[in-house]
Amino acid sequence: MTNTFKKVTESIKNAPAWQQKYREIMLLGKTLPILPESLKIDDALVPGCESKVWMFVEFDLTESSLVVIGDSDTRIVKGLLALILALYNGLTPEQVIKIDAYEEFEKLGLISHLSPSRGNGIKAMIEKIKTMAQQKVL
Amino acid sequence: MTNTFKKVTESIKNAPAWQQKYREIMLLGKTLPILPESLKIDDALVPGCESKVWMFVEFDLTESSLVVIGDSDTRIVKGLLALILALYNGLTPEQVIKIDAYEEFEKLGLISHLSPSRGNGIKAMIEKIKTMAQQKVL
Amino acid sequence: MTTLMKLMTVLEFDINKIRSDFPTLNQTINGCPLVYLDSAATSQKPQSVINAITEFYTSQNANVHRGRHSLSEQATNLYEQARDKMAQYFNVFSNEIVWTKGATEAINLVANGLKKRLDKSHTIMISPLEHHANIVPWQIVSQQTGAKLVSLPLNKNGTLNTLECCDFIKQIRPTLLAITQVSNTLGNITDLSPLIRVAKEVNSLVLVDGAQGALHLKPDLRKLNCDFYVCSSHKMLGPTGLGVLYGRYEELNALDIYQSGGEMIDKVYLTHSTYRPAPAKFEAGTPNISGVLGFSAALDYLNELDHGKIQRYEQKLFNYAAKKLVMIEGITIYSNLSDNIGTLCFNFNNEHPYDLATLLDGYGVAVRSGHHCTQPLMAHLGVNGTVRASLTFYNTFEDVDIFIHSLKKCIALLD
Amino acid sequence: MTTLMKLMTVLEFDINKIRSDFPTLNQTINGCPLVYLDSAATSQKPQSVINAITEFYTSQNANVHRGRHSLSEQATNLYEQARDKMAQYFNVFSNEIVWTKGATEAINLVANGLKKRLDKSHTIMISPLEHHANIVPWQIVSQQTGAKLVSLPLNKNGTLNTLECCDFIKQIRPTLLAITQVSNTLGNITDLSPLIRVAKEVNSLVLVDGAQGALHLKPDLRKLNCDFYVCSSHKMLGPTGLGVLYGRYEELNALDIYQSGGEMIDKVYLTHSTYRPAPAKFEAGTPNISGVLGFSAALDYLNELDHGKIQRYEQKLFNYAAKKLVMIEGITIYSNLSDNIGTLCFNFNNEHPYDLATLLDGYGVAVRSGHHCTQPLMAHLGVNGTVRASLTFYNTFEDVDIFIHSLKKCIALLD
Ligand SMILES: Cc1ncc(COP(=O)(O)O)c(C=O)c1O
Ligand SMILES: Cc1ncc(COP(=O)(O)O)c(C=O)c1O
Repeated sequence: MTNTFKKVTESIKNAPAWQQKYREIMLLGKTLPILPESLKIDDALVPGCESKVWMFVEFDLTESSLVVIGDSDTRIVKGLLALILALYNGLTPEQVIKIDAYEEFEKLGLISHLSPSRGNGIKAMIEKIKTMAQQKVL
Repeated sequence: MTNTFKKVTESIKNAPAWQQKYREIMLLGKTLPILPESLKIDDALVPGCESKVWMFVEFDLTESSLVVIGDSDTRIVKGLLALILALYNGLTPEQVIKIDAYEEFEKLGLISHLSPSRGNGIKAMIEKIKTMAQQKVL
Repeated sequence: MTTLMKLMTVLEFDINKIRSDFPTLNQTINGCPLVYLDSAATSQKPQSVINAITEFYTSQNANVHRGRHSLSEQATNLYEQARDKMAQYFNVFSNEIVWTKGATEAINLVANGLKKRLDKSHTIMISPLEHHANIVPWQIVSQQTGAKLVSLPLNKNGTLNTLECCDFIKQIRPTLLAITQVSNTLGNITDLSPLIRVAKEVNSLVLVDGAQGALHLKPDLRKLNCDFYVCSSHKMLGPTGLGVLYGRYEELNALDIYQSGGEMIDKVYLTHSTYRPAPAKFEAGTPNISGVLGFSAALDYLNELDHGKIQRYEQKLFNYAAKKLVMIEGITIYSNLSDNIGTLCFNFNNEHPYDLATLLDGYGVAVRSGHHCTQPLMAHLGVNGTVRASLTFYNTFEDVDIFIHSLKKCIALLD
Repeated sequence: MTTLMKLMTVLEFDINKIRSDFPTLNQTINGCPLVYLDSAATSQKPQSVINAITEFYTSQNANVHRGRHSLSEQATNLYEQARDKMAQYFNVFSNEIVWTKGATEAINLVANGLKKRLDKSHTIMISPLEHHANIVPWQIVSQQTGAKLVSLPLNKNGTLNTLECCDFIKQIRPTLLAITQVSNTLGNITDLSPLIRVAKEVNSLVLVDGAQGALHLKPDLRKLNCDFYVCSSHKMLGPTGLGVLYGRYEELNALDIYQSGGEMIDKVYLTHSTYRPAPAKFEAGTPNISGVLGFSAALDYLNELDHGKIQRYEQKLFNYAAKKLVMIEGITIYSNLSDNIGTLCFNFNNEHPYDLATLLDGYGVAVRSGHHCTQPLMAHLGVNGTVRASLTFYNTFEDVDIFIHSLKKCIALLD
């Protein structure tokens, strides 16, 4: 897990009520750059999300660490995406595989709102990243 | 209801246990003449019975009263058929329509064993007779 | 609401009694009392339905139609009695009722059953209001047979203009008109009688999608005069996994068989088989027996209530909710506010409906967001999705108050 | 039975505990304790299954896959977890499991899904042991496509000869072999491994009808190496209205879509649509959610029992019953007395099985009579019907004793 993640989630963790947690998540989403329309292609859509999530998972030039960029048409999912990006970006594939994202979300007090059902696409987003990492490790 | 019916059902009514009732029913079935093979045609089959029941419903030469003949490949249903024949044979269509066969069977203590489900075909047999009578009355 | 209004409602309709019949409604979600506004997706079930299912599995469980033993006979009787009840509810004959897996399967059954009769000289007519279940099967049949698929004209506001539609039907003379009684997304009720009259004049078959109408409108299908009508038990207080196909007997029996297997056959040889008449020939395999028995209890429950009262209560509730929703700045309502079963379809400014629905859930308010399985209607309305709050007679004026109050708080959160 | 035998059985398998889990078994029929010997038609359900259904309708009821609210998310999670459990039970992947209405629908789905690939150069191979559900759909596909329908040779006694069958498959090289793992009428288990090996050598697809095998044999489908496998929840301690289609992923996803409507689509326009990948594309419409959650509890129940113990107990029970039945004069047994899941198919002299079954019911013994949806097998055996008594692990040696005792009394009644 990256330091960025610790930093950006501080305020979520400390939010006393779910309303503030969502507010912080949505604020986090706003910090993500907007994906140019030309990149919002169907191939980049994460399947199984009720909202639209475009995600690109690549490796940096040295092929050693992960670069994830993405966007969503909803505020909440974009915020969750930002969380996921903060969690995984810059990690090596080996590190990616070891992370249990749900555990991290649990620590933030989010799990009751982020069940692994298809709706919010959390599961699909994490799977897309893990699959890429897995392929690299093999 | 015919006198025959009262007579033939006396022993069923008086039978103390279901075993004897069935025995009497099966004995009654044995009194029915066996239908010649040439009459056991598919068109005469009563639909919806688990066992095979062939039944012909006609009117006598004066066109005033019902003549039902039939056969079945099982002993119990053949007995039930005999009961039905005794109940309806010789009646005018107007009389046929008025009879509630289930009530008669109830009086014999048979209903718990003769639910109107499709299996035993009681319902289908009675319906076939009633439909014929109805058409005659109209 | 005023005390007088409340009092009148109580006199009319004992909502407290009703609510006590629906155990699911008495729970908290995220610490708040559940406000269930998603009945258009699936209705809640009265205790009597749950009891009927429990009783079946506890003391009656057996397969139907094939057994000589008491349990099987009992199950068969209850199963067939439920068919009688459904027929009575719709004022049709028992042998015109086919049990299916759901409304979706019922439409597929009819689409498949008509296939052999269709070619490129034929036309199937749908409307842009349809649920995907009443679109995709017809697209596929159209692709397979060459029959044309056309769509009725729809007003900008999501209602069908009766005159325009009647003219269109007269002009096109479709082989089949497949149309929904009520839009699941908008709640809008279409007055089908004039359309069906014209369709019958031009010898068109008519299939009505009653998934949304069957509970709220309790249609008399003889009067409606359609050839086929479909609905789903789970939207009518009954269990999941069960639907109903009504078919005017000659038309029903004339449909090609759909699924094949046990129960629907007469004689089977290794090389060929013969089939039973409808409805049996459309019920292959072991049916959803507990579903049918649970639904039977749901029909009993509905029959005990006065349907007129239900409708009046639902209308009051809807008007109350609509008036409150209209007043919130930034809200666009897509539903027709008259002739509506009780569904409010809306958006707030350009916010994504997903965000609103998610936040509302935080307050225990269950609404639906998305395209509601009506993508063509979404395209027609020029939106990607909406929020949908659907009311049913077990909802209260307090539910509406909480919904509106919570919605305002969610809107504030989005700012 | 000897006290020692009884003791050993108790040590092995706590039948009293098991029986207390199945409420239906603890009742009287016509004044006698129920002896349920009709599990091949449908199994009884443990309390935990009933509880799961009740709990769903009492506090979790919502539609799946489409909702953003808590109830819907919860229902969706439970629904998908059940798929995972089913996949684990069969040792396959979750996305290879499709929920259907029953085994019958699952076979129809595959038959329809292969249709486009078949013409008169192809052959479909079945066996004379098949249930109508695994015959009629293939007849229809054969009629529609021109593909030949052929049947494996069956021994006089109702068993398949492995060598003969393997030779036949090699010779015919069918496009598809559709075959039952266990005969529902006889209980006979066919050793499918050699047949599937040969079928794979000649590039034949293999569908296995596991309606009778899934519970009693708990097959490892990776090992079995079939392409499709179907079964029904209601025969596996679960609710009615639910079946399972397993398909090796590439073969499953290559099947043509079957029913269409909501859930299975990706994009819908008025004129055309695109579909999701398997399993979603085969699950149109609102599924049988309570059925799936109830079945999930049934799988939990089965997983907690030791399957080896179940099988050993069922074998002992079967051997005990067979030995007693053989000894009654005038009884003809059609079942194979080895390699049998626990089903006794028989007749008494020339008596109609209907009469015997009806009389047995008077003693509270529930058996089945008739053709058991296997008319071709009846023809092969030269009978119109039989009595079938089918045992499952919740039956007791006492059940067998009562059955045999009652049967003797019924026979006396017929004299
Ligand atoms: C071997 C076999 N195949 C198929 C079926 C059909 O199963 P269902 O009626 O549950 O669809 C059955 C059950 O009757 C069966 O025993
Ligand atoms: C109008 C309409 N038609 C068809 C359907 C499909 O019903 P089901 O999913 O129960 O098959 C629905 C429900 O989603 C509906 O609202």
